Order: sequence, then C-alpha cells, then structure tokens
Amino acid sequence: MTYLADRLVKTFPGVRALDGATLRLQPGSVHALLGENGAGKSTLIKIMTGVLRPDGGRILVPRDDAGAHGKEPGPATDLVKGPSDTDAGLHEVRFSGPQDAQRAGIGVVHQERNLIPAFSVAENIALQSTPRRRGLVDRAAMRELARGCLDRLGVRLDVDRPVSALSVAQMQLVEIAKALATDSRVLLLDEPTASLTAEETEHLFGVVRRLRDEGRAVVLVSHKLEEVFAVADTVTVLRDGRSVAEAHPLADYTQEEIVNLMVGRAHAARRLDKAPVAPGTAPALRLDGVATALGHRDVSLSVRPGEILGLYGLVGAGRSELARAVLGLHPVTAGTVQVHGRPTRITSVGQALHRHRIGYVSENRKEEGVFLQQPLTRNVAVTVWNRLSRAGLIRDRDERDLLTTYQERLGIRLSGPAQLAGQLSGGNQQKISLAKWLAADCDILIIDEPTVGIDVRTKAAFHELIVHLASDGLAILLISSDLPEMVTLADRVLVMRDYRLTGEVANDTHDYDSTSRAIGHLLHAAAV
Amino acid sequence: MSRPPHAPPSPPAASDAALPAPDPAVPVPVRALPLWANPRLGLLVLLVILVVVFSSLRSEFLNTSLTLEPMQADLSVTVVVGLAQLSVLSLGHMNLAVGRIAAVSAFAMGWAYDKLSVPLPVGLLIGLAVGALVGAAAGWTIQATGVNSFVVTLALDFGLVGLVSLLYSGVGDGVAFHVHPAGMDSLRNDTFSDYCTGSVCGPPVPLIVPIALVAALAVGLLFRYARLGREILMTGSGLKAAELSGIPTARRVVQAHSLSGLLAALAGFLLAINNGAFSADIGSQFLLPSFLGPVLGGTLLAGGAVSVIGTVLGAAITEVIQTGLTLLQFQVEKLKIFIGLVLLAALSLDRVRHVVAERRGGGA
Amino acid sequence: AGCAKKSDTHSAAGHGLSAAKVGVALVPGGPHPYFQPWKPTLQKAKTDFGLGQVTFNETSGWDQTTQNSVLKSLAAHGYNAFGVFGVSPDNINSTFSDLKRQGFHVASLGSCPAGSTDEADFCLSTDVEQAAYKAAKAAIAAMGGHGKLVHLTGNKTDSNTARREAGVAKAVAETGGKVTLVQTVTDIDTDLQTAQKAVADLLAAKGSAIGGIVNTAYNPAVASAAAVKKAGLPIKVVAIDDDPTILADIKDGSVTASVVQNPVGQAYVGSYVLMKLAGGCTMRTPGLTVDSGSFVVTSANVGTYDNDRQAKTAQLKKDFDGSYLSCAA
Amino acid sequence: MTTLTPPERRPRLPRLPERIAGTETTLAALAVAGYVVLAATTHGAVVSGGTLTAIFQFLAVPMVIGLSQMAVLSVGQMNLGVGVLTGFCAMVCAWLMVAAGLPAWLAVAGALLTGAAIGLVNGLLVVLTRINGFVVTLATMTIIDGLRYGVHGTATYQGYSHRLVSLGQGSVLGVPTVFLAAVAIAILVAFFFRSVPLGRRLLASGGNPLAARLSGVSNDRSLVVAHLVSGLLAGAAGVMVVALSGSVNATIGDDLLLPSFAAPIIGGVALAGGVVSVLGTCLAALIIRLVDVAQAQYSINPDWVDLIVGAVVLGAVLITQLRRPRAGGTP
Ligand SMILES: Nc1ncnc2c1ncn2[C@@H]1O[C@H](COP(=O)(O)OP(=O)(O)OP(=O)(O)O)[C@@H](O)[C@H]1O
Ligand SMILES: Nc1ncnc2c1ncn2[C@@H]1O[C@H](COP(=O)(O)OP(=O)(O)OP(=O)(O)O)[C@@H](O)[C@H]1O
Ligand SMILES: [Mg+2]
Ligand SMILES: [Mg+2]
Repeated sequence: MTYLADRLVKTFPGVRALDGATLRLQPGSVHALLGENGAGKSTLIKIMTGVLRPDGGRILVPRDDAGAHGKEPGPATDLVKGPSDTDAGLHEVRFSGPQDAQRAGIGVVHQERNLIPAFSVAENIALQSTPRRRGLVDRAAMRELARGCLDRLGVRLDVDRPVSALSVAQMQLVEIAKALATDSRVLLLDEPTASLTAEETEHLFGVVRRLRDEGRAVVLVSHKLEEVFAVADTVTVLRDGRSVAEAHPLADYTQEEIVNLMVGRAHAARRLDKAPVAPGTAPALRLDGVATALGHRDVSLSVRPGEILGLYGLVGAGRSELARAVLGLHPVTAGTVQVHGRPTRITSVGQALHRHRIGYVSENRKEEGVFLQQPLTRNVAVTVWNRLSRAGLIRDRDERDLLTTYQERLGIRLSGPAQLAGQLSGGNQQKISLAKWLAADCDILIIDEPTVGIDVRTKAAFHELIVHLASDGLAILLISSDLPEMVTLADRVLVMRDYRLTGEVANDTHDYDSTSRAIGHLLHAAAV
Repeated sequence: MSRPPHAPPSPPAASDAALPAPDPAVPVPVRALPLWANPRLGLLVLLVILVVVFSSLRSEFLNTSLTLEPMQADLSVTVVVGLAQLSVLSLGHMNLAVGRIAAVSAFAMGWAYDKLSVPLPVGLLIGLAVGALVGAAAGWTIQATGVNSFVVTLALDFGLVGLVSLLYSGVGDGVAFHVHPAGMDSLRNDTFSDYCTGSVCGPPVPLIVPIALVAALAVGLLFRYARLGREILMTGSGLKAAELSGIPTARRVVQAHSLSGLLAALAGFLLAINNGAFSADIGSQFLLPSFLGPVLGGTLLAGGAVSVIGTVLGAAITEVIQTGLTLLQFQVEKLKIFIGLVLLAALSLDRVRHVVAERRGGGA
Repeated sequence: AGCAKKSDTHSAAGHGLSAAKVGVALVPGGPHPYFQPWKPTLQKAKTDFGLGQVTFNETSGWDQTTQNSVLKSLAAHGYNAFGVFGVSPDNINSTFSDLKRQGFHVASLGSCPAGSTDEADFCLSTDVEQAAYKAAKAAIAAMGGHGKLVHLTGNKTDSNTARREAGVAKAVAETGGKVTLVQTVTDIDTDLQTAQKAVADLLAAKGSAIGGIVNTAYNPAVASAAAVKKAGLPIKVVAIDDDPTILADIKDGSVTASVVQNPVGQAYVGSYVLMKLAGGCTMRTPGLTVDSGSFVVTSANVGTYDNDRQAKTAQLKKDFDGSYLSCAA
Repeated sequence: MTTLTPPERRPRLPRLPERIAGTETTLAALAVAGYVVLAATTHGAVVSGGTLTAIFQFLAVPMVIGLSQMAVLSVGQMNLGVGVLTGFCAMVCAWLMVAAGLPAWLAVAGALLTGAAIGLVNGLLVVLTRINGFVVTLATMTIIDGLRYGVHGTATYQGYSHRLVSLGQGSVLGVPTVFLAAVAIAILVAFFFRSVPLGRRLLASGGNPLAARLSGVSNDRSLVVAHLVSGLLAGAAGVMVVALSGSVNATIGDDLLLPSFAAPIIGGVALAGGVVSVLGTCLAALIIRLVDVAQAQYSINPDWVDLIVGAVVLGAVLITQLRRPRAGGTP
C-alpha cells in the first residue's frame, strides 16, 4: 500500500532538475524530503501532483486509487525492473494534470503561493472541493468547510476576507487549510513553515501528526532541520536531482549526517570569527525617537560601520515597516534619521541608494526582491545602470560580467545569463536579490529575512558573506525571525514588539543559550 | 529585447500562455533555440512569403511608383503609430488617445505653418512638443491617481475629440489648414530616385521613410541599451520591485507616456505629409493599427518586454496584406473577410513555427 | 554636392485614347446607399460609350489613406480615368494632383474638395450647401414658415458637414427670426443605433416644441422618420436621398420631403466626360465645378421626380459637350 | 509610487467585496446625483414618462454590451468584436425574418446562436493558436465586419415582424421591455459569476492562472467559455437592437466598441481579470447614458459633448478611486 515515484527524470532547458530521484511513501508516516536549493524537491513534488510531466520514470499508486482516474498504461508488471516492482497491487499512472493527482488522492501545498487574490478565504480553501447544491455553489457549506479546516490548524480568520488582504503568514496557513480540505491520503508540503511563527508551526505539526495517525502519508519539505527532526519519521535526501538516501528511518541519522548527505561532503559548521567594532566609530545610520504613521513609537537605534545590528521580533512586529519607513516608503512622523551624522529625510529608495548608499534586501522575494519575468543580467544590474551606462547606453557585456562575478561569489545555480529570474529555485532567487545590492556597493545594508527557505549550506554561505560585508566596513541592519541566525551574526540584538523596541541584548559572547534567553525575555516583557 | 516575445508555453504551463499573468515557472529555452526559430526571423519569413505570393498573383504588386512607393509611405506612418503604442505597452499600459494626440499636434503644426509661417522643421518641433506634453499629462494623471491607464487615455481621447474641433472652429472656418510649407511637397511626392548625382539616382524610397526609420532606431536603442528605457521596462514588469530597486517609477511612467505622445505627434506629421493637409481627421484611424503592429511583433500587453523590430515587421505584414488584397480587387465584404483570414493564417503559421522550435530547441 | 533633382515629367498616360482604351474607375469614400446607383449606371455608360474596363470600388472604408492606396492599385491595374468621392475634402486635392501628375484624368464626383481650388479636371456634384439649404427651405415651408428647427448630420470633422450647417443656417436666417435653429446634432451617422438614440432623446426633450427636423445624413434621416412616425408627433421631417426606405417613408407621409441628389447623373456624365478627356478633349476651365442638381421630392412628385432628374442628366451632358469641354475635332 | 504604502495597519487592504461595493455605491450615488441635477435643471423634464422611457430603452444595449465585454475581461481577455458582432447578429436576425421569412422567435434564436457560435470560434482560436486574444478578436472583427456588410449591403431592413417590434418598443407598467430584458440578463450574468461553478472557475483563471491550474481548473476551458458567453451576450444585444429600433443596417455596432470597455472599467472590473462587477457595469452604463440625455436636454454644442463625456468618465473613475484605498499593481 505505498505511493511510489520511481527513478524520475526531468530536464529543463539547461538544467537537469531530476536525475533518477525516487520517493517511496508509507501510509501512516511523516516523510522528510530534504536537499539543498535546486536539489529538485519542488520539481519532484510538481511531478507527483501532475503539474509537470516527467521525462523519464514512473509514478505508481495503489490499485484502488489508480482506478479512480483516467489513463492507465496497464499493470506495472509490464515494465518489470528494479527493486520497486516487488510492490504488489501498484499501478502505474500518468497524470495529465493536477485534477488527476487529486483524484488519485494526492494533496499538496506548493512552495510558491497559489491563491486567487480576489477570492475570499473560504472560496480559496474550497477551490478544489467546492460544495454544491443542485449543481450550484453552496456558500454556507463552503464556509463551514473552510472554518473546519482553519480550526484544525487552530487559526482564527474571517473566512469572508479576500486573501489579498492577508499577511504572508496568513496566506501560508490558508494554503495549508486548502490542502487539508481535499482530504487526501497523501499530503505533500513544500516548505510550509517558511513564513510561520513558532506557535503556528507547532500547530501545523500537531495536525500533521494527527493525519499520520489517521494512516495518511505526509511529505514535509523544509530547510529547518530542527523541526524536521521534531516531526518526521523517515527521510529522503536529494542531491543534484538524485536521491542519495531513500526512505530511511530518520532516527538513523544525526543532523550532521543529513547535512553531509545533502552537501555531498563533510560540511563543517565553521564558527564565524568577526572583528568587534572599534568603540569610537561614529554611527553610519542613526534613528532618534522615530515614529511612523504605521504605529512605530520613539524608535532609537544606531548602526556603526563594520557592525551587524540585529532587529529581532515575531512576524508582524513591524520591523520591515520600520526599514521601509527609513527608506521613505512610509512617512516618518517624528524623530530624526541621521546618515553619517547628517540629519536626512529620505523620500525614495532611489534617493537612499544613490545619495546615501543605503540598500534594502526585501523579505518578499517574489514581489519585491526580483523581477521574475526579466533575465538575470538585468535583475542584478538594475541598481547600477547609472554606473554602467556610457553616454546613456549600457553594454550587455558589462551586465554579463557583473552577473558572473556574483554568480561565482554567491554560488548561484543558473543555466545562462538570459535565464529569467522566475526559473530559479527559491534559494537562488534570494541570492539574486542580494547580489543586486552588493553590486551597488552600499555603505549601509538593511537585510530583511535573508535566509527564509534557504538550505543549510547556502545559509552558512550567506552568513559568512554577511560577516565579510561587515568586516569590509558596511553597517548592516539585520532583520530576522530566525533566532540561531541572530545569535550567529549580530553584534547587538534589538527586540521589537508591536512597533516598539523593548530592549537590547549585547551579543559579544555569541553564546546561544544565554543570548536567546535574554532575547526571549525581552520578547515577552512589556513594551518600555 | 528583454525576452523572447510570445512567452513560450511548455506543455503543462501552456494553458496559461494566453492569459495575462504569465506563468513564472514557464521555462524559456535559453540559447538552445536554432536561429531560424527566432520569432523576428519568423515574421520576416512570413513577410517574404506574403510578398512572393501576392506578386505572383498580381505582377502589379511590384509596380514601383503605384504600389511599392505608396506602401512605404503608408508604412512609415503605421510604424511610428505602432511605436507610440509600444512605448506605453512597455509599462503594461495602453494609450487609447494616440489618434487624438496626433490630431492635436497636427493642429499645432498646421497652425504654426499657417499663422506663424514657420519653416517645416520648426513646426514639426512645435507639434512634437505638444504631443509630448499631452502624453506627459496623461502619464502624470495615471501615476498620481492610480487610475487605470485605459480609462485615463479613453477619457483623454474623448476630451481631445472635442478640443480639436473647438480649436479648428476657433481659428477660422473649415477643419483643416491647407498651407504647404516649403519642402512639404517634395517630402510628400519625391523619392530618392528623383535625386541623382550624374547618372546614378537613389533608390525608389520616399523621402519620409528615413524619418520613420530614425524614430524606430531611436526607440529600439532606448529600450535595448539606454538606462531610461530599461528602467521603464523594469517598472512594467514589477512596480514594487522597481520601486524597491531605486527606480523612480512615477517619473518613468510619465516619461513613457510622454514618449508615446511625441511619437503619436510624429505619426500625425507623417500622415499630414502623406495626405497633403493638416486636418482634424488626422489620427482618427490610428487606434487599431497602433496595437496591431506591436502585438503582431510579439510585444506583450502585460508589459516588461517590447520588440521594435517586431513592431516594424508586424506593421509591414499588415500593410502588405492590405495592399495585396486590395490589388486582388475584391468587393468590400470579401476584402474584409480575406484580410481577417489571412491575418489569422499568418499568425497561426508563426505559432506553428514557434511550437516546432520549442520541440526542437526547448527539450521541454 | 552635385546632387540634382529630376524634374518629374511623367508620361501623360492617356491622351488621344479611343473609348475602348479608357478604363473608368468610380471610387466612393466607402460603402453608403448614396453611391449604390453608381454601379448600374457605370455599366450603362460602358455599353453606351463603348468604354474599356470599368469598375466600382467602395473599399475605401472612409479612410483617406486607404482610398489613396485603392486608387493607386486601380491605376496599377490599368485604369486611367477616375471618378472619386473624396473621403476627406480637405486632403483629396493632393490625391487628385498625384493622379494628375501621373497623367490620369480625374473627376471629383459627388463632393468637391474643400477650399477654393480643385485639382481634379472637374467636379460634378451636388452643391452640398445648396442641397442643405433647399432641405431646410422645404422643412421651413412645411412648418408653415415659423417654429423651431433641428438639424441632424454627420461627422463634424468633415468640411462637408460645415457646408451643410452653413446651408441650413442660411435658410433659417432668411426667415428673419420666425424660425429658430434650436439644435444641431453631429456625429450620429456612423451607427444607426446612435442616430436612433439621439433622435429619441431629442424628441423626449423637446418633441412637443420642435416644428421640423432637417436631416443632411442618411442614418439620422431613417431614424428620425421612424421615431416621429412612432411618437405620432406633428413634426415635419425632411430627409436626404432616395434610398428605398426613405421613398417608402415619403409615401406613407412620415417624411414630408427629401432632397434627392443626382448620383446617376454624376456617374453617367462623369464617366462620359472622363472618356472625352482621355480622348483628347480638355476642360475650358480646369477644375470647374458643376452642380449635378438636387430635387425636392414630396409625396406629390415621388412618382415622377426621376424624369426631371433624367432631364437634368441629359442637360448636363449637353452642357459639357457644348460649353465646358473643348475638343480638337 | 504610493501604491506601496498600505493605507493603515489593520486591516492592511479593505476586503475586495468591499472595494467593489465601494465602487458600486459611489457610482449609484453619482447616477442619482446626476439624475437629480438633470431633473432639477430641466424643470422635471427627465421625470416625464417619455424621457424616462427614452433613457431606459437606449440603456439596454449599452448595458448588455458592457456585460459582454466584462465576460471576457473576467479571464483577462478582450473582445474587440463585440460591437461589430452585435451589428452582424442584428442583421442576421432581420435577414432571417425578411429574406428567409422565418417567424420572429426562430430569427431571434438564430441571432443568439450566431453570436454564441462566433464567440466559441474566438475562444477556440485563442486556445488553439495561443495568439493573444486581442489580436484574434481584432482579426475576427474584420471578418465579421465583412459579413455584416455582406448580409444586405448598405441598405436598411425595415418593416419586419411587427409583433417583435411592438414588443421591443412596448413597456410593462411603464418600464420598457428591452430594459427589463437587459436587467434579466444582468441578473443571470451576476448569478453565473457568483453561484455557478463554471463562472467561479472563470474568475479563478482570471485571478491567478497558475494557481487555478494547480487547483485543477482548466484555463483553456475558461477562455473558451468566456468568449462564448461574450458572443452570446453580443447576440442578445443584436436582438434588442432589432426589436427596439424597427430598422437595422450594416452600420449597427460601429459606435459600441469604446462604450463596451468604458462601462465595465468604470464599473470597477479589473482589466487583468479575476474581478467582475455586474452592478457596477450597469451603473456605469447608466451614467454614460445620462450624458447623452443631458446633451439633448441642454442642446449642448456638439463640440463640447465629447469634452464633457471625457470629464465624466475620468471624474467617475477618480471619485470611485479616491473613495477606495489604492490596491497594488500597475495601473
Ligand atoms: N520552470 C523551470 N524552468 C527552468 N528551470 C527550472 C524550472 N523549475 C526549476 N528549475 C531548475 O530545476 C532545479 C531544481 O529546482 P527546484 O525548485 O526543484 O529545487 P528545490 O529543491 O525546490 O530548491 P529550493 O529548496 O530552493 O526550493 C533548479 O536548478 C532550478 O533552477
Ligand atoms: N496589520 C497587519 N495586517 C495583516 N498583516 C500584517 C499586518 N502587519 C504586518 N502584517 C504582515 O506580517 C508580516 C510582517 O509584518 P512586518 O513586516 O510589519 O513585521 P516584521 O517584524 O517585519 O515581520 P517579518 O518578520 O515578517 O518581517 C508582513 O509581511 C505583513 O504582511
Ligand atoms: Mg523548492
Ligand atoms: Mg518583515
């Protein structure tokens, strides 16, 4: 009674995304699917849900499910070879589209958002499984269904709100609820927790365990190994499109071993030694009693060249908005912003970039970080065109050189300079959106959630990079909801709650336990 | 330009190709495509085929003075009109007022020639300035109010219709200026073959063609190599991302629309030259051709990608179809039916070529 | 530098041609009922005068650019004499001079170029202003010489429309204030439904006050006739042309009168003169404007008006032979 | 650009239904205000039966045409052929009665069928050739234009089925029947997009094609259906013209293209697709209609009419826009 993706092969122009990857699912188990950015996890999931067609390999589902839908090339025993064919009662299926996968009992949460912005929460959740009465949409039943699913996740949400009005985190939860609504025997979750808070994640895992106990198979893709080990039973590891570990009990491995499997060689988590900032240095960016129309009250902070100032808080705390206010995207109603000691009023990102050398790496990669429909060259060069252009004209070669520089420096996996940013895997897109700012060589860099959905090795690379940037004399304001990351990188950590700063933690020891305790205390302390 | 025009559909994503929001996951063959699969080349081949077909059906099609030269003259107008639309399509906007902007500018030019009796180039500059200003006004309204460009330019169109006839009735009787500034007639009637050094004469190309060519070249350079043009394209492919990359999007919107107005004015000038008078009905037929050229050429209504060469070829194809079928002497209903059919056939052919290219090149 | 311009001396394509060598093309501005009589008349002329090839091409679609290319393509086909209803009176002169420069003979039929000059060999058309004037007169007469008059017409960016408005204004002025022109509605000829809407609004707004409606475009005429009939108002409607629909309306009284023009005469005499010119004759006064005549048709003469018109046509032919053309015998 | 600034903290964006509702209430207010002003300044002329009848009789076709355009806008497509198609269906309907001598009801059915069939062809062409719907409908528009003229040349059909015409020009309890028909159609369309699964799928495809596909919606089918509905509605509009006017010719529909876009877009329908508003479209049509009426009432100099129309169009949209917090995305 297993579901089996057998030696799948998938090639995209220039990239072999999958190269004989195998995924074997047992009902009643939580199965971790791990791999670096670009390893092929999402591609595998897209094939198993009929979104993409494999160039090679087969998908086998239990006979009774196979019966549920259209084309069947006949019993699997026709093409007997390899270990998989010992599975009795399996049928090969070819999904002609997502509908088929649904009918075969496979539900999914894709990595990228897939909601209809104009539709209400309920309408989105019920999209695949719309309740009908006499052939017409039964709105009452639809709301019921939606509420049911959201309650299972322990989420309070007005089901009549359009999703376009929801936060990133809320959208994520709606996606999951939508998958639950299909009530399928196999549930594939592609990085569901990327933008969730700790509580929300815990709730989700509660549901996952319940599903497992109901005898369903759940696949979990995540780059956060702690949570993987917390919930998963078995694990499949992908490297360069091949499965290097197939459906092993996760208990057999340590995190270290898993990482080595993904990376392919022993991956030493190097300790980052960062030079402390000379006490005397004047701040590059300084906020004094800043308040904004969005509700920030008397926010004061200062970042010095060579320093990494952490800004920690839960999703919705107002950190990004603060950053955007500094960039002039939201009006600053009170207080002063000083750049290199000079009081300034920044009115646009352009001004921040060209006049004050301030860069902002957005947390919202897809809408604000990269131009999905534009070639990589332009995505990287957009901030420096004024520099590249000779007599107003820009030569492609300069752009290509720029791209290659950062492709090597950040290890970006791409198939060519003309490739569209939308064709990169999530992690590589994030690298592009950072590269753009590195190219602009700013003095002050505001980095917002840099490593959401990024694999361990890349994450480590990002961390080294950020430290190097600081050592090179940049002043860095790091916004992150990832506590370990904070502790690894930040010299000082400010904690924001409800649009106010609740305090500061010096992090000179880089000792996780003490620092995290201090931060946790500030998180739940009353606003000062 | 910034990417192959028809966002090429891979089998699963195919069903989205026709829809506005292009599927980000759609793979684009990077350098895998053979040369013959280049969409522009496809259009070029199509153009050649059409020319061959028509001239084999009707030898008159190759008649220099009666077919080829007039065709080039008309084509110069439609190309510039197409460019006028293209420069806002780059933003994912539309300019429904191209025709009227041309009319207003034509009035300004005619007025300058008639009342101020300025030389030809000066009047042209005045007209271009007027067009650019009107376009900028539209752009400003759009970015300041956030109202859809379609509505703003639609309203502008209505407004200008009235304005134009008010202007003409204001400055005197009639709805046209019949003044012929020096050089206008030779610009209208002459071709380079009329100018000879000794026995060698120029090619049978009307004098106004170079004007359109220069315009096309300039716009091409702008969107391909210039910072301004590229930033406009970036604004078109992602407003938020552009804003957060330090692009002054509001200004870019205004500039793109003002460029559109300027080109519309130029088109108005060229048409006035062809027609021989600056009259109120200039531009009344611009709207559909303005879209036809760019869209045939593979410019997306979604914004973020334009193709100037494509626009020129697209305009040329429509012009050839028009002229060719007119030469075949159909009655009015048949003519229209055939124009539509040939257009569809031509486009489908291009798609077929494209899909084949996908299969061969893409591997997707 | 040493670059000299050729003086364009185009071979005068057709001079001293025998009738059989003359190819006459009649090119209206676009599809319109007014031009329909041209088609049969042209055939008649072909047989009567033994012309070579003849064609009636209405594919200009009311676009001057298209009309120019239609004319050129016809020339490419070997037609050497053209009777043209210019789409845009303001631009048509340059089209004419083009054709003339290439040695073709051109008649401006049905409408003359705007402005004082006419580049065509001659213009044989209704005097648009005169026709509008007559129509308004007829309406005023039917109204009993006093009351409120409304003028419905076409595209306001067409200088013929301006002429029509002038004609109506003239007639109204002559009543010395007894008749007032309360409204002129333009741009309602492109779409019958638009005309019907405009007329409905008009009647709703001032139906009771209006004494007469004078139409100088086809769709408004059809619309106002039907609307007035339906509303049963005592409004006097004066229409234009003699399309079957209009004639029916005249017969049933919903249209008081219609100002009928002479398309047949234009096509018949027009092609005749073109033939003569190609045969070597010349116009005594090049660019002469000749009125092809306009006739007020009422229920009284609806049966017989065509005789007058045929007489007028014959007269026109005589006039050209006698006084306008000079032919080296 | 200000589109980045969220209005104020929570809720970040107003609910979408509210946004549409906002547009609709504003338009309703505008319509009422305009009407009241008209009534006041014309000493109640527009309240008199005759004027009311005229207003609503000639509101019917613009309404249905607006809905026809809205049907394709819902999937992010455009149909440049609506006007010409309306004219063609009207001519077909008249031809069936006059030339083919069929009973009126058969002719009506024939016209509707013609509209739907052509819509279907448009949809299939878009899906099969993957050519931009804008260009496809541009090409088919040229063809239909030829056909429309081919039916009866430049001549006018008149005096067909008197029962149909008297029905079309008649009224029930003082309300013109054509207007009632238009309202009925509007209700059906609203129902289709609100409660019929097929209609929901259209909106899903328009709102986010990728997501729709991943949720098992066939975008191809959505496209075809949208064009079919659009064609059918254009057919209905054609029938209305025939019934209302009592005389039709090949010029019918030439003035309908821009209004067909103006109504839905002023009514708050997104060009990008995924958002429709039947009520908004109808109200916008009414407002545009009131401008015509004003022209007749005040005997406005024709030169000024277009200026006024332009001002009204922009003004209406501006007001609705200012009343609702700006949504993101390119204008
Ligand atoms: N539509 C596409 N066109 C071209 N290449 C693609 C496309 N989708 C994925 N790829 C490539 O296939 C490889 C695998 O991508 P995939 O998204 O499966 O990786 P992933 O394991 O999900 O990475 P991440 O952890 O960042 O999500 C990557 O190199 C990516 O660039
Ligand atoms: N009032 C609100 N209503 C709905 N969503 C909100 C609201 N405020 C914030 N959010 C969502 O929460 C997310 C984080 O909000 P914000 O950026 O203000 O705080 P943050 O601390 O930067 O959060 P993050 O850690 O995600 O950056 C944003 O993506 C936003 O979509
Ligand atoms: Mg992935
Ligand atoms: Mg944030």
